[in-house]
Amino acid sequence: MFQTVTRKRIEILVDTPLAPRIIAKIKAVDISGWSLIHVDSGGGRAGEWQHDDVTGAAAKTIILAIASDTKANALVGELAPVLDSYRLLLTIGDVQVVRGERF
Amino acid sequence: MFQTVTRKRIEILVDTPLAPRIIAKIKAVDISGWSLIHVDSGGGRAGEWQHDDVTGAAAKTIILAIASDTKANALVGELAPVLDSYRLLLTIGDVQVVRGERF
Amino acid sequence: MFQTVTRKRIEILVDTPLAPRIIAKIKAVDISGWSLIHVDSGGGRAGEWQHDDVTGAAAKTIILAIASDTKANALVGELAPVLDSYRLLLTIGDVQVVRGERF
Amino acid sequence: MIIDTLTSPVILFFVLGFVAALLKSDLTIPEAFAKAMSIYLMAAIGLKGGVEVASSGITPDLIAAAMAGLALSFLLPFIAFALLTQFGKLSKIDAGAVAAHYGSVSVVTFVTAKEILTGQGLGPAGYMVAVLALMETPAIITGLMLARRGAKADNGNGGTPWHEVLTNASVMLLVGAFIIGMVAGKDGFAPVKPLFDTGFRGVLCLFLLDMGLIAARRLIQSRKITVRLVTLAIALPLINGAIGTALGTFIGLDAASAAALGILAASASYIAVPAAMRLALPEADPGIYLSMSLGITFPFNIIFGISLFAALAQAIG
Amino acid sequence: MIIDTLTSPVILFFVLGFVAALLKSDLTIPEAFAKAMSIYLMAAIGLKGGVEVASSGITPDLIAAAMAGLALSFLLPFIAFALLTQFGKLSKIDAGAVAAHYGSVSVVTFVTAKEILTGQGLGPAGYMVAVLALMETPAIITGLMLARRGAKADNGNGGTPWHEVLTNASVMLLVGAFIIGMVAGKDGFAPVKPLFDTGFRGVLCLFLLDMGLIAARRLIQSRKITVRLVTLAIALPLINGAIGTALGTFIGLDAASAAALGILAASASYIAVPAAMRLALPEADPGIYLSMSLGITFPFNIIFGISLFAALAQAIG
Amino acid sequence: MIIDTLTSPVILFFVLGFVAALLKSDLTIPEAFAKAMSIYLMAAIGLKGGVEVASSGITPDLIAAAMAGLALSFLLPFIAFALLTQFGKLSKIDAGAVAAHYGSVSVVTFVTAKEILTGQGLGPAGYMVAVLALMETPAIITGLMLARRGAKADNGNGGTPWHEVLTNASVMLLVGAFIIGMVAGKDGFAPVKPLFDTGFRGVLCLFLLDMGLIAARRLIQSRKITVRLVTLAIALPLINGAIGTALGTFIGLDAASAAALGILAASASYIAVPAAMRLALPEADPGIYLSMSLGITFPFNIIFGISLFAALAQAIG
Ligand SMILES: Nc1ncnc2c1ncn2[C@@H]1O[C@H](COP(=O)(O)O)[C@@H](O)[C@H]1O
Ligand SMILES: Nc1ncnc2c1ncn2[C@@H]1O[C@H](COP(=O)(O)O)[C@@H](O)[C@H]1O
Ligand SMILES: Nc1ncnc2c1ncn2[C@@H]1O[C@H](COP(=O)(O)O)[C@@H](O)[C@H]1O
Ligand code: NA
Ligand code: NA
Ligand code: NA
Repeated sequence: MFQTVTRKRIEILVDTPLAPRIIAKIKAVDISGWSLIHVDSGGGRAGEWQHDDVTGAAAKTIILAIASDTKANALVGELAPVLDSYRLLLTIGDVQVVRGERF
Repeated sequence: MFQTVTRKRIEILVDTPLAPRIIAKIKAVDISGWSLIHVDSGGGRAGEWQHDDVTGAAAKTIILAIASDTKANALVGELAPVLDSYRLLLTIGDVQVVRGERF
Repeated sequence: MFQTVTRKRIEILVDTPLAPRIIAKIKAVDISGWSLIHVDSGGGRAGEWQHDDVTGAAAKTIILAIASDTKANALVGELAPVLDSYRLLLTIGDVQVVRGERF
Repeated sequence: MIIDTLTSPVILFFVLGFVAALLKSDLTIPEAFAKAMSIYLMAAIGLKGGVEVASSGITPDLIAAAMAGLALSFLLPFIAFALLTQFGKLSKIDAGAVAAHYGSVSVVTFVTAKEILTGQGLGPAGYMVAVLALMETPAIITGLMLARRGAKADNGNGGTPWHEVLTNASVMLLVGAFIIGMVAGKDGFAPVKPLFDTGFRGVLCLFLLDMGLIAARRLIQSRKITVRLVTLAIALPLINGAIGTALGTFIGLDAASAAALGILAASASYIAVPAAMRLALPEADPGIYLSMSLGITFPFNIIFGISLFAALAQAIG
Repeated sequence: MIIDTLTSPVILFFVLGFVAALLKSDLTIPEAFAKAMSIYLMAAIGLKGGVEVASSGITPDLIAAAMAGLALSFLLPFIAFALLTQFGKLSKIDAGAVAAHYGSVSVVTFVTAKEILTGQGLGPAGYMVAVLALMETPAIITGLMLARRGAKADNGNGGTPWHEVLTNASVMLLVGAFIIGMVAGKDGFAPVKPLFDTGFRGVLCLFLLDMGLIAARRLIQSRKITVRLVTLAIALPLINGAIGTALGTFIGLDAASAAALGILAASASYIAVPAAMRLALPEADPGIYLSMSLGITFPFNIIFGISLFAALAQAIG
Repeated sequence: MIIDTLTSPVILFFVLGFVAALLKSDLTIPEAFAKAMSIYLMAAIGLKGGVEVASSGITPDLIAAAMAGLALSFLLPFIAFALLTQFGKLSKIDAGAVAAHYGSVSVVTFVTAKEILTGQGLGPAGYMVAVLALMETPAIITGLMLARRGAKADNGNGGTPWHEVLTNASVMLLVGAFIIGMVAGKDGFAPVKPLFDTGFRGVLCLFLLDMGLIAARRLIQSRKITVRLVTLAIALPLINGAIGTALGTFIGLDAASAAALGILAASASYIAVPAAMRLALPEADPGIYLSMSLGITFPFNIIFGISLFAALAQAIG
């Protein structure tokens, strides 16, 4: 009836000003698309923060991208050098998708 | 102490104006609930977009629903005919939930 | 080149006014961080709702936390007594992370 | 008088919102804008009250009205609780939570009443804003006490969330703006008057448009409301409003201020109290208290209650 | 006249937004604020139109203009559809969807035109707001009909989404505020006038700043626009605007109102119609209709169209 | 004078926000509304500056002030950098990032100062808005240069993000609105004056309420601030402000404009520069620069700095 295949669900939490750089890397490894989700607030070892649009530098965004295993690996490779300096939080999970040829 | 069971985490990225139609299908297959998350912007083969509330037609939303395997399958079946025309992005992952009898 | 390890991706849907209590429990089990995502609207057995900031009591938030298996279990233990009275939706999935020693 | 009320743009925008939601229109006001308007309205009402009190001084009337307001907020939940458990068939926990809402007040109902009454030459005294602020929290204490008398072990969540109640946003803003108004006085207020006074009614129109949408949507989407609860959501403002108006007249307030006290008593909170109840009584069902206070009592007061208690205050005054 | 237009802050803010987006500046207007402004503008324009009609009454001119507006909205999509399929090489589905946009109207184009024309002593009649509201939906019906004549089985999504079309937010708000304005009349409007009238032009500046950003970003990001479609996105407002202005003059409207009818005809919807098309014709590509109406026709009308049809109306009037 | 300042509603709302956040109240201003207000304030200040310069013309004073502003923005980071590395014990990267903030300016500090000073009959010249815009970016260049002299390989992220710096939102908006004001002139400004002028002070109140909340929350939540850094966050505005005021007086500006130059020098950026630093120096810790500029220097300037440099300018003027 319909066919599902396994793909990677990549979730990257990043400071909003740096998001365009991550998106450039997503394009570089030829992942077909991405979506940005707004993060309201959070906390970690560097303290707590709330999103405020006044000084956008403290805002954070989640970048969501669905990709094949190979492309996900390529992306991780691209991101490796900046993982620390950008303080990225990067997680990769397995999901089933339909119309998998698109990813 | 507490019991976890495996359920499906369904994530559907859809144009906001079409969300009520997807929700109707979620109800039709008797999934117990859903939650909507706002997507700020994104990009894909059709170009890039930012959410702007002025012409809501370009907005996108993630519909999140937790459901049993059976119901998730039923939902995919319901969505199959519109997957292409609605340009849906549909992913299904496995999650552990407590109080699993609710789903 | 780079090392990934498996961690738990915990997603908790909670009424916004109660979020600080959940965050206190996250801190109590020593999870390293959390992020809050705004939920726009949803529906379940108690009816449908839209977020309105006027009476914030009806707003819902997703709390996202990445943690080790042990800490995730500890959190579920902490949350167990309030799962019902707080009407929490709690899901736990597996994800791969880089720099896993942080979680 | 009710005709005057019903042709005021302020009320008509509320009706427009209500009707649009009943017709299931996709009209929505962005929540950030709605919250911005509520912040503006609270800051403006607080400022203007403070400026008025700065020029009138602390009068015996002010003190009498404040004491009356406190008493009403503490005591009205007892009546509500009795009716909600007996007639309404609610559990003690749900009844206590609902009772707290009816003892407390709705800022928007007060603001709308003040505009409507002032437009009819019946403007309440400036100090009624202070009474409004005083009435927000006492009912929470009574409501929690009533709810817990019969409660089973509360899962360790319990305890009154004193800190959240006392620093809640609407109290901080109202009281803060009131003090700023008192400090700044008439001269200090002048440069900010264009925003906070001239534009006030127009903003109230747009805000009530949103409140109409929210109230009607809550009514439609609720699954928890019985005929008995609908009855109480109309009976309670009538009872509380009559008590408040009578008490205001009795302690010697002018008719306009007595009407305002009646409207405060009649109104039910849907901002500060729901947030407190969600914390202090998570087991109580928010579907019940929000549907009653926001879905029924609020529209009832806006459309009928304001005129009613104004007429009552003039009749017995 | 075009010089007057181009030194008006209203237009200059639009240009600023357009240029900022072309320079890929990170300037953005929060969407909640933009939507709030559009709600404000629609409520204000509706109210003011209603107040004017309340004092002028329902005149033969009003009725003639209303009939002309309805006719234009129903019929203009036929011309558009023919050009879009023949010259534009679009599929029937895409052409029908685009045609509906050009038959319908853009509220902001109308509002901007009204401000610019009024500033030049050429203010259109109050009832043109009613004509604006009437012109929003008929084109949707024609567009869907044209699209479906040649459509394959529509996957069972189809059917005209009547309910959504008739209760869509901008129609509800415009018509609702218009009725409120008629009920309230000049006296009832007075207390809310500071917000809805005095502040109007300033808000329009900030809103057009955002529209400039949105229009240019859509232009840049689009991948669906061919040279032929760009040509049509300029030709269609010229054709439709000329027809509208001529018709307005023919039925005896004053020059200002005839110009307004021309601008309504020239303008293309980017709020109500896209939402309806997404529902009724999900297979149609939103990239095409939004890029044409919002990315090209809207800026063209704001910068050139308004002056053009005003000049035409004066020339033939 | 400081008493006058401290009873102004504008400042009192800032204090209210600060206190509310220290009390951990849940009061928050929706971020979309806050950003909308900051866009409004920048558009208004730019417009008004442009209109003033349109009528005064480009005077030698304007040119002198512009040169002085540019020099300050380029050079002040050197002093800051020396103090931050020596006394503050920061790494070169962090010190360079912080220094850029102190060389650049805070729009809101300037706007607040302009309102307070104007209210005291000491309004700075219109062209100071142009100086404000000129001072935003040069410090970024100096800061980056200082940070990189001692930096290890910068992971390939590096390079000055020229494009982002030059097209950043606040520069675009200030400069754009300034030009619009110049083009429109006094007559063109008249129709939009009700929004951009009359309402200005009231909006500033609500915006400073939010800034009070943000500043205090950042102070509470920060874990990166040492006593030495707190000292510098107070010493730097004192030093820079004194230099700026003296320079302004030296080049012959009137007392009000010299005070304004002092306040610009004393203020630290928390919008344009943090965004640029996050891009150009991702390794620098945003916790440090935001806490210093926003958590300490900003409140210090609002409450003490404005009165201080005004008094200094009058004393040495
Ligand atoms: N691989 C992907 N991962 C995440 N989001 C995607 C992906 N592909 C597409 N999207 C989202 O879906 C939208 C439409 O995609 P497309 O139809 O490819 O233009 C994009 O603008 C993104 O928001
Ligand atoms: N199966 C589900 N999947 C996703 N979200 C859900 C689900 N069930 C409930 N929710 C969310 O939780 C809220 C409360 O659910 P309920 O307690 O069932 O009314 C709903 O309004 C939804 O936002
Ligand atoms: N374990 C985690 N789970 C979810 N979000 C996290 C986690 N750790 C950090 N974050 C997010 O990342 C931000 C920066 O983290 P940190 O660098 O640890 O201060 C936090 O404020 C959170 O928003
Ligand atoms: Na009450
Ligand atoms: Na048209
Ligand atoms: Na400075």
